[in-house]
Amino acid sequence: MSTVFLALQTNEETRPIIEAILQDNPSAVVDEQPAMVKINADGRLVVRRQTIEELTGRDYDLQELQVNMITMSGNLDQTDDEITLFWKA
Amino acid sequence: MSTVFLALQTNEETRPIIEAILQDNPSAVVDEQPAMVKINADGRLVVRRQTIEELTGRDYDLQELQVNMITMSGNLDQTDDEITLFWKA
Amino acid sequence: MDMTVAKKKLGLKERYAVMTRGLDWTPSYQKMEDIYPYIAYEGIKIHDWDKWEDPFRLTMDAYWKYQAEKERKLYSVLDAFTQNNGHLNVTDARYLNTVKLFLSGISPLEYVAHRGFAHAGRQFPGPGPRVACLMQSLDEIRHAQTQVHAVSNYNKYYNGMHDFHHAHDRVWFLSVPKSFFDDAITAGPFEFMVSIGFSFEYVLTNLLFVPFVSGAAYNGDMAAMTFGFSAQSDEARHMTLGLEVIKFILEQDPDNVPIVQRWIDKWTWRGYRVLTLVAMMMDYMLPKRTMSWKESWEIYFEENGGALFKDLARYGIKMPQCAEQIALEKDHLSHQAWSTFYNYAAAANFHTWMPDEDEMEWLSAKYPNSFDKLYRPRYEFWREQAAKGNRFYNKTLPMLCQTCQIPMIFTEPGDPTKICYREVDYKGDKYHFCSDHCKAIFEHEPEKYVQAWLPVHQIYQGNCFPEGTDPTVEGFDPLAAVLKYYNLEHGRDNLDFDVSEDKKNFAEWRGQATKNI
Amino acid sequence: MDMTVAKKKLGLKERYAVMTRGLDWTPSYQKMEDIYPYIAYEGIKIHDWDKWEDPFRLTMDAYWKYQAEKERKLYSVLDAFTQNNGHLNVTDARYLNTVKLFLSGISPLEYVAHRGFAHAGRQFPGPGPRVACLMQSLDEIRHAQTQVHAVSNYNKYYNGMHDFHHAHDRVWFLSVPKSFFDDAITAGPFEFMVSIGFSFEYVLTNLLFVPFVSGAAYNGDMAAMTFGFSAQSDEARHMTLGLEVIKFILEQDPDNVPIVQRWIDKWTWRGYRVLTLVAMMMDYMLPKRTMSWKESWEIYFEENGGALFKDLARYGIKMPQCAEQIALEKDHLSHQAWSTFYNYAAAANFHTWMPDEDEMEWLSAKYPNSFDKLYRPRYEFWREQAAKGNRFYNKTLPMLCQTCQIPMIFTEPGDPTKICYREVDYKGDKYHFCSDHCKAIFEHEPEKYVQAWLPVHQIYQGNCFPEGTDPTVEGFDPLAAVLKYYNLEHGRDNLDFDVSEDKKNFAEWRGQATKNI
Repeated sequence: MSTVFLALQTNEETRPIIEAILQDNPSAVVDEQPAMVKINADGRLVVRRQTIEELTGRDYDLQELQVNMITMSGNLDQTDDEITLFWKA
Repeated sequence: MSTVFLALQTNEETRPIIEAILQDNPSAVVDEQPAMVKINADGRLVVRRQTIEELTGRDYDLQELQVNMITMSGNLDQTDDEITLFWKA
Repeated sequence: MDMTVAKKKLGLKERYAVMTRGLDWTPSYQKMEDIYPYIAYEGIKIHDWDKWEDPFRLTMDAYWKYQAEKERKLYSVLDAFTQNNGHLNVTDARYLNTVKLFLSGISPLEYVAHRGFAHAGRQFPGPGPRVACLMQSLDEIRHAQTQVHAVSNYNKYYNGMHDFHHAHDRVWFLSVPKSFFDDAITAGPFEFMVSIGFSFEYVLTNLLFVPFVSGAAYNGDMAAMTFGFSAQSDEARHMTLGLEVIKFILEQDPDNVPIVQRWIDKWTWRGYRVLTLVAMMMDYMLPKRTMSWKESWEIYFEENGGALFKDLARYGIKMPQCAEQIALEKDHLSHQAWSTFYNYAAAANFHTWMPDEDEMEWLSAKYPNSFDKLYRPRYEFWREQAAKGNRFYNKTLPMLCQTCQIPMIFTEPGDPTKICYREVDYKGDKYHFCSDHCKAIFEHEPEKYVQAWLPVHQIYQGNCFPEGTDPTVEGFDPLAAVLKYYNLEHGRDNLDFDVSEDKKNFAEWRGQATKNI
Repeated sequence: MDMTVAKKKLGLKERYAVMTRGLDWTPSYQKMEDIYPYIAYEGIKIHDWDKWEDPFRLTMDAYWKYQAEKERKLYSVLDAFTQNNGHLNVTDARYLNTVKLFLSGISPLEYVAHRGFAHAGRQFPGPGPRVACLMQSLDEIRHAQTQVHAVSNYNKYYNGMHDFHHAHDRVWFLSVPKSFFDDAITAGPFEFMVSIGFSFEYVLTNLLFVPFVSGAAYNGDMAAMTFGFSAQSDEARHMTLGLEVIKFILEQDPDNVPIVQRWIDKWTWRGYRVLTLVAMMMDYMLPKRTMSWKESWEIYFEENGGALFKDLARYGIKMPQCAEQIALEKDHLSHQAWSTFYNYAAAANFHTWMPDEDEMEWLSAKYPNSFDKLYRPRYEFWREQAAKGNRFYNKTLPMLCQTCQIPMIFTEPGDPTKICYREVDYKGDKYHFCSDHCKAIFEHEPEKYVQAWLPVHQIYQGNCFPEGTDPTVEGFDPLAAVLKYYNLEHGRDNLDFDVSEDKKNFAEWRGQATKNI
């Protein structure tokens, strides 16, 4: 399966988000670049609201990710609960 | 008369405020310090909302100055229209 | 039990439907083709506009909220950076030349992108793409503005940025990015979406905004990092839109596939050629290197683009043919570009220089197949000549490619010792091309590309001198006249970095900032 | 005409009245003296609490709004600074020692100030001062938090900051700021307001937050600039409150004048002694000097304080007597302090060093009456000794002043060659003082100051070793045991900067950040 990725700014707001992604995606691998964190995963990567909320102890709206997102690869689908990046082939 | 002063952060928000102060206070003298601007005046210094509004072309609430103020000297009186710093002696 | 249950808020998908399709209406007293006059002529067939959905499901209310937050953060950082004399923290003053290139070459494109999306979005009968294009149009003008704001701080101290918009419309090499975007906005709305939304945004902007901005961050430029990543956070949405537009068009009708394939082929190549500037920024202009152009290309085009085209294969879309030539060029692109700008340093709005010994070693390590053999000897010769007082400035005018407008500097695919040269005769005139791909683009739409405003031709025709210039007087200095027309000052805005005022001032100011005497 | 006229919003003064006095009520079933038990015993007479008005007329709703904006800006900048590896942009690694001193010496005081204002505010029957104290209490905990956040980034890379709160409660010289604030919060509410609100905030904090933070900005520390000025924006309000409290108390009753005068005399001196640390930060610890301690003192105390006391003269208040001695000390304070810390570098949580030649010249120029004659020869001798491998670390314990807790390092007013020494016998014990002013403070409240926790006495009494230490075993090393108790690692957190891990790491990291090989 091809790699999907999500790149986020390296800052305090994204720390728990990255932690949540690693927790929810066994194939996710962190690639630390200058000033940014790129998370690669095999074919599919899910960002789950609930996991972020558990880690931060506050309500989280997945649209907040707009502020700290840098780039990504893959088809995207966003609901209230999840952002999914995926390749179909 | 003793000197009153007001020190503000050097940034884009304070530029028109400093300009307004210089316009409204003939005795005001600017002392540029690293990362801050100190404005000294003889006995009395007035910050006028209307002048700032004329220079910026937008409504201005003098309480916004809280955000960029660093320090000051003198007795203070604030109304909706003016902040005044003054010594009585 | 009589528990009161809170009324559930609308979910994201319902909110999106209500705030896009829910706000649309069917015109009654005007014909659809009068309202959307550009929608048919490109041959794209759309049967159901409602199938278009923004996968982020971003609605205008949320858009304003998050964009406002981005702006607040950005301006807090820019203000603090300026207040702190942050410009003195860049690795060294050579870095500033990336900023000049960015401001005069890229920021004006953001503004044109704003106009392009405003225009294209207006043409689509579907409310989904209209809202998405509106957001992107606003994003793009934001980028133009924040870049100008961020760079205005540098403009107080360093040369070459004083009239960037004037430069963009006149300086020879800036016709490369300018003509690229002009080409896109003069296409139909569907081609515009494929050219900018898909090919440029999805396939190529990562190469501009991600490794370069990340590199700027580690070259001490907090301002570029901040506006760059703030812009790129919008790009993530643009990329999604770009991919969605392609899938939507392809799914609507099989007749669309060959049209879209041709556009992808064309615009991948056009965009790649523009990125020549970025290749040289990465490999030569960031004093602290963080990733080579070749590495960036491999990650963001070969790996990522590879995955993308594999995914699109189900629609019958193939990786553009030009990818093969690009693969052959990746060992050469940045070096050939830097050599050109080193040559033409007298006519540019930024400075160039020869890499130092450590930098040569880094280039050798990153380009083991090409650097030591082909480019190092050339650089060593130039360096030697410069040390003897013969710093070479090329004052002749180069032949330009009719399509990409880049001087004919690229070599034959597979033979990096021979300049690649193609030509076409069209209606009695001869046209020159840097490559088979640029030639093929011309051949498909010759009536468009014969109109190209080529800086070299224009200079020769006397159109790039200040008004009233008489090029026939004795001792006429054409370069001096052209620089005047560019509003660049000879000896200050151009020439080698080593003799620049920027270098001298930076050293002096940084000295003042650290010494007590 | 039937124009509708918008109802005018309340003006600032009316809003202030409604949101402070308008929210107050008179207790009916509890006695005032039970609700406000501490209000009478200091002897201050208040007849009309409503005469107290915040001249900024800041109400809680506006307070939250502007504080939230300050926080958003601050954290945007801190995040960007960290993301950008901003710590590598400070002038040189010596600078970091100011951060260590700030964090362990000053930030914990912000927290105590938070508690102090929460406590004092609760005691005032007037709603005006209660609201103002509540805001200041919130400000102060904000300062403690933002400072800790800002410095946590440095703590990832540099030594000595790992357990700052533990250090604050134990390390010898930190008992100076700690005991100062403990003294204030154990006073009555009126004295607390005069000590911290007026003497410290109005008369002295400018010297800490303004020229030092401004200097930090030009030493490349955007984090310190940002938290410092963000805190100081609150201080401007605190200063106004401090001045207002004095005027209010003085206007209420002439009997209050002598009480207030005594407090002003005491707390100006107490605060000035604490600023000894700041004097040395300005003159020795900012690699790029921006203003000398003496210049700061002249602007912010002599000129500004002079204007203030001239203004207060109408109430019968005079410039504190100690100002005369301070004027004599301004040529010596920072040098005597730095000499002490140079001596005791083995027992501190930061590094010290000898100024380089350029810095010595700067000191000569700023202190023409004292530096070359008295301090340069001493430094040159130490430097010479260090070059020979005899860097001097004083391992004996100094005698401390019972009031300010500073070692007896200060010289006689008017004779900078003779240590100033005063003593008092009280209930069979002898107490030592650094000055007439510290002695007088003790004599007025001996029962308070005999309780002082003096680090040197505590070490001698065996109270500053890790639990279970046996100081009678052979070869017992008291310094090693004390450092363990401080949670400081010998050879890493202490000693000369020249041999520090900080210096080595910073050089290596900055090298990595600028070199490509």
